[in-house]
Amino acid sequence: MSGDFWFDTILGLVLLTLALATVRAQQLAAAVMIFVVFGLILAVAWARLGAADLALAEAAIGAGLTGALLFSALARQAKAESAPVSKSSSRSSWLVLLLSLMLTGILCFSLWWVPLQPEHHLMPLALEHLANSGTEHPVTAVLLNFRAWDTLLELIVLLLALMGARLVSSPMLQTPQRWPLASQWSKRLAPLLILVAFFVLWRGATAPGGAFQAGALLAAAAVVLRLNHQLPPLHWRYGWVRLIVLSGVLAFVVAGIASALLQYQPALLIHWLEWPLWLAKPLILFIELCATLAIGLTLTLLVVGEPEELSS
Amino acid sequence: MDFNSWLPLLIVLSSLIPGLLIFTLAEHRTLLRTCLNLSGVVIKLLLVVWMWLGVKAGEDYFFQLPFLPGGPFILHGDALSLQFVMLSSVLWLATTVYAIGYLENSPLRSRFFGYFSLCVSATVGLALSGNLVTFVLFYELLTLATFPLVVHRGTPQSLRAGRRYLAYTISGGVLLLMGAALLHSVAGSPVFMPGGYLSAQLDTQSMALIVAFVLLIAGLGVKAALLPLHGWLPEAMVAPAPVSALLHAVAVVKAGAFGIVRVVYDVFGVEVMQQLDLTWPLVVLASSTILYGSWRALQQQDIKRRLAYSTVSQVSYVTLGVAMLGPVAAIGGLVHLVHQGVMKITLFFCAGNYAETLGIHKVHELNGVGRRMPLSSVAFSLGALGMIGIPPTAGMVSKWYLSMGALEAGFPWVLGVLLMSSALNAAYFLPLLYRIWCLPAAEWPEERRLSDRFETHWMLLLPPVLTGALIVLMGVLAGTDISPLSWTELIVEREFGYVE
Amino acid sequence: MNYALAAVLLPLLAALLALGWRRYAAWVSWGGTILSLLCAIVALQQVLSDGPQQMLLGNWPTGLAIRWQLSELTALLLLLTTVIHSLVASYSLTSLRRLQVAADFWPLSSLLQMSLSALWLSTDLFNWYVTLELLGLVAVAMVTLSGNKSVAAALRYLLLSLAGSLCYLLGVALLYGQFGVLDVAELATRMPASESHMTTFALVLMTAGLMLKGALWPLHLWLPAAHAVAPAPVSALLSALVVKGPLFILWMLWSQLATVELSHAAAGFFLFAGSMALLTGGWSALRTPYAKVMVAYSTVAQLGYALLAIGLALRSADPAFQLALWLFIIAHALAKTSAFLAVGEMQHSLGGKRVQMLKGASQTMPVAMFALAVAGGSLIGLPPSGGFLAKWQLLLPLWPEWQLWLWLLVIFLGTLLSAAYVFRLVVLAFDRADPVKPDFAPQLLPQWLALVPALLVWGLAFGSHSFVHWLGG
Amino acid sequence: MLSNVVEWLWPGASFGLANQLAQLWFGFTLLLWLAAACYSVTFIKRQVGFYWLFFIVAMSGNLLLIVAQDVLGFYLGFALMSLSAYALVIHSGSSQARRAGRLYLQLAIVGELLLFAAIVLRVHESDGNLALAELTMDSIQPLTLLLLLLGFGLKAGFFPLHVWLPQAHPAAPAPASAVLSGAMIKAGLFGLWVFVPASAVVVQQWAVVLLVLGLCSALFGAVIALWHQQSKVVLAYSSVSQMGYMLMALAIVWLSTGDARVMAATVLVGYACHHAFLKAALFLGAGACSSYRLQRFHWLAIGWCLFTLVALPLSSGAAVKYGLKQGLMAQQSSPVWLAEWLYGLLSVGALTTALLALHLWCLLRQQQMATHSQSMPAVSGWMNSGWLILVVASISMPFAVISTQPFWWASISLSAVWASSWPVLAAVLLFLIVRQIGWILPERWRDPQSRFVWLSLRAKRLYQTQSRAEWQVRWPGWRSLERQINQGLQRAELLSTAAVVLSSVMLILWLLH
Repeated sequence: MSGDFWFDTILGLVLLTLALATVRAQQLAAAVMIFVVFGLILAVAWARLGAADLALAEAAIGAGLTGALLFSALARQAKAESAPVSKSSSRSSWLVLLLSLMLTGILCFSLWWVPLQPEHHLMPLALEHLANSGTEHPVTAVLLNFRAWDTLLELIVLLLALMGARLVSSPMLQTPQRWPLASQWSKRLAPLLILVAFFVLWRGATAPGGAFQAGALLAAAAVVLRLNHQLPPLHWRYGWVRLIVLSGVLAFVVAGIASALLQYQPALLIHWLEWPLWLAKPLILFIELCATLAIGLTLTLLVVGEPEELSS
Repeated sequence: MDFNSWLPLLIVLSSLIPGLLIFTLAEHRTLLRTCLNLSGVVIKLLLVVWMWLGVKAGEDYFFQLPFLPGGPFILHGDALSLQFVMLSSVLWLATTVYAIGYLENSPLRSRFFGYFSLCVSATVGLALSGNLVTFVLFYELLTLATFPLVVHRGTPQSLRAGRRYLAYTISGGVLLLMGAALLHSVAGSPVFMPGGYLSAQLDTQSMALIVAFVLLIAGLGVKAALLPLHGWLPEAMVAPAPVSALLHAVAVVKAGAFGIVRVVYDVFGVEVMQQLDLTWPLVVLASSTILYGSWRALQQQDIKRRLAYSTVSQVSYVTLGVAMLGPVAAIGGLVHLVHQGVMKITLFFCAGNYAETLGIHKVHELNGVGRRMPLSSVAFSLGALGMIGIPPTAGMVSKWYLSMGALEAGFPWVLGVLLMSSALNAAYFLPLLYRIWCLPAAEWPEERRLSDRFETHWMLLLPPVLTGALIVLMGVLAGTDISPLSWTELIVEREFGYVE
Repeated sequence: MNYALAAVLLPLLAALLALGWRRYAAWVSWGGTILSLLCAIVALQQVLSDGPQQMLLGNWPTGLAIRWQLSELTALLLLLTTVIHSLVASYSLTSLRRLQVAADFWPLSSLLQMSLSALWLSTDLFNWYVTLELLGLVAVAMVTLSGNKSVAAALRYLLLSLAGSLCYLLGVALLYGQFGVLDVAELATRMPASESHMTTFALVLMTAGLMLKGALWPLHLWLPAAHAVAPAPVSALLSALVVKGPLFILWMLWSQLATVELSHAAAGFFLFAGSMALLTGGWSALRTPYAKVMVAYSTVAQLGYALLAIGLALRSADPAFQLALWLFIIAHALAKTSAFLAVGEMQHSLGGKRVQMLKGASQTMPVAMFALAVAGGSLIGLPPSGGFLAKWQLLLPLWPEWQLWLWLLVIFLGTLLSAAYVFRLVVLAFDRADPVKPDFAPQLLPQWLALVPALLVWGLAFGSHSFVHWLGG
Repeated sequence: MLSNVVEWLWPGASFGLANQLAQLWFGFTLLLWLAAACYSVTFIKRQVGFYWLFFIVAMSGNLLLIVAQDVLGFYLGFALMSLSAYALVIHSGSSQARRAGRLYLQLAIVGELLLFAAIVLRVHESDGNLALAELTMDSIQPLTLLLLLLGFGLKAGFFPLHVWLPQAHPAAPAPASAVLSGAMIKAGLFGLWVFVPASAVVVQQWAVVLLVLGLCSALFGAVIALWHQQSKVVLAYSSVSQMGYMLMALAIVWLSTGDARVMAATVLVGYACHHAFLKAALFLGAGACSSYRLQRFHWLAIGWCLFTLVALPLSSGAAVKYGLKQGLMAQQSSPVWLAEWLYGLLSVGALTTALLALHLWCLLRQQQMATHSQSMPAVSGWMNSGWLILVVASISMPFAVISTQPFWWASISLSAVWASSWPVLAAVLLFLIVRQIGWILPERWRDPQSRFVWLSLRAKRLYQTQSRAEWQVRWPGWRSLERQINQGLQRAELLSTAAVVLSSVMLILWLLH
């Protein structure tokens, strides 16, 4: 039994304990807090598994952003009215438990059968074409070139999340009182975060990182600033706000159309999202940049957007 | 495509288009609406007469349009379809005049006349249908177009009747659809042909054929008001008189009966029917319907309900005649299709007149009406006598052929059924005539006197008088070339391959 | 293929433009839809003349890239989507001004069209997941268009939709883990050969997720609330289009990836679920006191036909069942669009959500009522509507196989139930004794626009030859 | 002989008078109707339009059935006649008339239906031939014969089928009774004559029975008539009796062959003609008797009619009776002893007929006496002329109708005179004795009520029922159960339950697989 084994075991147990604690927590605030911790530990777990991308993403999104979202949700809640737990809902929770257990059981059972070394057809293929993709990192290549269409659609998903949130008018955000220390702290933190964000973005071309993580960091910075009233309210009716939010998708579409036009040959099929080799890297960078900004702003709006700002 | 192949479509469209136009008219455009209606009627009648002459001379009218895979949309003007087309066109003329008078100054006339025209289009389309698929199509359309007329009054009572009507007819339609699908999957949907088109499948698929037959008859039996499926008809009598008259007495129930004719003769054919031993159940069913309908009619105190049950009974004469599978019986059944239509429409017109003019709905209120409304009452009496089958009315002719056919086809007991039915008919119609003519008049409510008119509005009076005259003419002049009887003989000779 | 691509991208561009350029959102979105409609028509024509085409996005080799396939079927579905969206958009142009959040409707509906179009074209398991997710989110966002009252239903919809997506994703992951490919065609070459508990489980998981998203019995319970609470054009889009996406994927999965024995076993389940959907959905529609809920339950019931068709098609080699499936989808989409638009229009003018508000509607709002009745006719399957055509295609191959008589009975009962609930409304509409007076003068144009899809579906049977030709092989 | 196929009427329509006898039948019927019409001109005072309408319809029906040479035409005429006669029966509108009318109509309809069946069967037997002339050639089934006898018998009104006659005749106005009794009931006989093929074996067998039946009817009618105190009822029963004789004549026609058959047919037609005139005249007389002041010559006419009725020599009655006896003896088909018995009983029949005539004479006289004759109006010219026609026709019949002349001549031979007179003399004697003794019919025996009116009322109640409610399905507690189901179907937890169930189903499916 190596130290690694014990570390992994303890990690797994801690994860399970935290998950259980999140569910069983009496107070919402505590649950949220434990959830944030859970996200952080999970990031460590991903890192242990060798998935640096996922670890980064988990840290940024699972711990940071989700935590912020949940906290803002908490803040928006009026006096916590605990709904009486009805009998039927307890019955249904038993059902849910049963369902989860069953699912887990089946999952374990089938994982047993998963070949440890899956016959990967795509990995060699991807690596083979990596040189033509305009980026060195396979993940980025997949995201922004091989399966760029998925990414484009995911960006739209994010956009949609924002639009959905805009439509549900929620109570006022209860921002805390101006707190000198916090505002000082945020003044220092925000530039740092922005810097890190752009670093992560840049790194994406060669190593784990990319637009989603960068955007999340950017958003974190914006949220912090906004919560400390160091940023003016972001109104949906401002053209630039909308433009930035849309910029990710727009950049994709424009890039796609532009490259299609550049490669246009009347007799042939137009290949959608096929970057010309010489333009691939700048295009990907352009798209990533726009996407980062869009993601950042979108997430910010999701977290701190005020009702009157959001709804038209 | 030359004109001949367009003619069937034109006949259908000649009522459809005015109908659709009428829908769009505002309520107060009475004159325009009347013009549209009447022009549609007249054009249709002219076209039908043209086709009638053509078919008589041996022309063939065939219109085809791709529709379902393997089942095109076919309109085919043959002798049998013309029988029904002619009936509905002529009676549509009468009913249109009647309805214009009947609905004078009542609301929602555009809707009424619109649906009315649609109904006639569906009926005519059904008559002209060249294959089973087209038939099913128009059969369902007829259901749909009739429904708004049944509930036209919009009272709770009529809504209840409408629900019932739908429950029955839609179920029947679905059954018919299933049966048609089964037959289509067995043998496709070729053009109706004398002798049927199923003899090739007789050996291999006899079970399927029997099931299909049961489904088809059950589906058609709803409209034809065969015994367990007749419940909608008496209820539907809450509709305005022209609707009861044309649709329930003529178009809808006849659609079912006509369908049975088609199924028996042109889909299955005599040979297959006999091989599968399908004849006698249908005969028994029709016979029991005849007796049951008459028996129920006896117990009704509402005039229209009594007439409705009488329809239940009388329409089954058609089924009976067709089911017995003999040339003479077929003549009887088919000619009754026309005769019963004319007689029943007369009765309903008159019942409507009584209700409109004097507010009479029940049997016991009829006392002495004959003095107050002699012409209507004469027409009513002629209709009633025709129903009983008293010469020289048209009813006698069909009863004669049915009886002869029953003997010829080897169903002597059917003669007893016919006699029983006639006796029952007499039992429920003659008391009405007795009240109308022989009893002293009751006191009519003051506002019903309508002193400035002779009997009632002339538009209400003319149609029953004309159809009443027709009843006698069709009986007395049954041997002439233009009589329904000789046309039926032509059908039986030409379509069913019988040579007398 | 280029035109199909255009038909996907045009609504996306329109949505983006509409978001940015809010004053003209309606016109931009509408224009995008109309243009994409033209593109879809041309795409269909091309497919019919040149045969099926495919496109590898980014021009990467098969496997690496997402593959789009434009067959007759997908072209037809693409056309259906654009047609319905353009009809709904036209209706919304005339009627949505009275809604507060009209500006948000346009980009959302365009995105809906885009995501569904992308779904039809795709043949990639993961891309399907993304489009499904997109579809679900758009749908939820659109449900919330009617404001606070819709939040509960929308949230429920969102959560269940996410759960469904996760199930599906899990299945995708398992398959990817085992086979390492995501393209359906490639998977189809490997999967049936190496069938294991794993693949079965993955398929089951994906099926569960798709059934949840597609509101297929018994996982349909979120649908009535969500569809009923949304604004009329949204309900129309949701019922007509959104639930069809998962159904499409379901069919692709089972017809292509499963082994024969497995699909036979699953067919039994689908048949059972379809029958239950038909019967319970029809019954609930019949008994519910709310008009839009009734129409929504009718969707549940009608999806039962689709399930039946899937089950039968899996069990039998007869291509007619597949044909029936697609015809059901097309006919139901058109009919349901009309039904929801009409009911919404009447609900708006007459006031009230209950079925009783339709009393006398045939006099006060004749065109809308007519549209509802005509659409109902197609739902029942009255000739010559599209519903009839589909039912006919289902019945024809069913009859010769006598051991399947039970499903015939189910179809019969389902038809009767649908007739019962449709005519329940229609009968009420003819009430003249106690009609509901409209709150304000009904607009005529929206009513006519609601009628258009109903008329389209009634003309469908006359085009059946083409459908059989395109879909039946 | 004129026969004429008319193409444009109903199928097979043809008209004509096939032979001399038919012509004669047509002739006397027409004359009878004309006379009745003349009489009606002033006699009918209320609802004149209706009366004449149905009078004319009935008349045309009656004439049509004689003229028709095809089955349908015959049936048309027959139905027209018998149904429109209903209106004549109930013309007075009294409750008695309506009761009688109801019975009449019920039986007429039944008869009509039976007849219809019979005709259909008959036509079927002869391969769909619609021409009457060709019907008589064929054999006949017993059922058809029975139906024919019942159908026509109900109209002809001989013994067991006579029930409507004594009700309807007194109820109808006099001229209507006249045509009813004079012409219409003969139509039944005519129908039998036309439709039944004489030479068929069945007919030969049945004819003997009919012969006996006819005599029974003859005796029964005359005897029952003595119980009744209303002149028109007595006349009606007399018709029953006389129809019995005619039935015998018909049976004789069937039974005899060759020349004898021609003779018998002549007798039949002659008898019908004779009875038509005299009975119509008597009815007219009876009608006038109750409300008009009669002159002496009226009584003379009545006397002559009674004279003819009892078949005293020189009258047409004597001729036809003689012919009947001759025919009875001439036929060879029935057993000789039966013929002789019947021959003997015919004299008894004559005796009873004579008693009836005397009874009737007394009744008529009483009727006239009972009313204040001076206040009565005089018989009008129209009525007189109608009456006159009939009486003259009755007197002149033996001369005018050539075919019966031989019988007339034979009947005034001495033996024939004696044969026809002694029963009458015996009857007069008997009558005088009864008079002398002073025996009168006990009150409770007078005017026996027919049960058939009561039966007809019962029949009416049977078919005029009240409507009953439609049969309806009622399920107790159905609604609440259904509500529970509906609520259950829409519960929130159902989703998770469904998910569990679904998963289990799939799991099982998967494991089984």
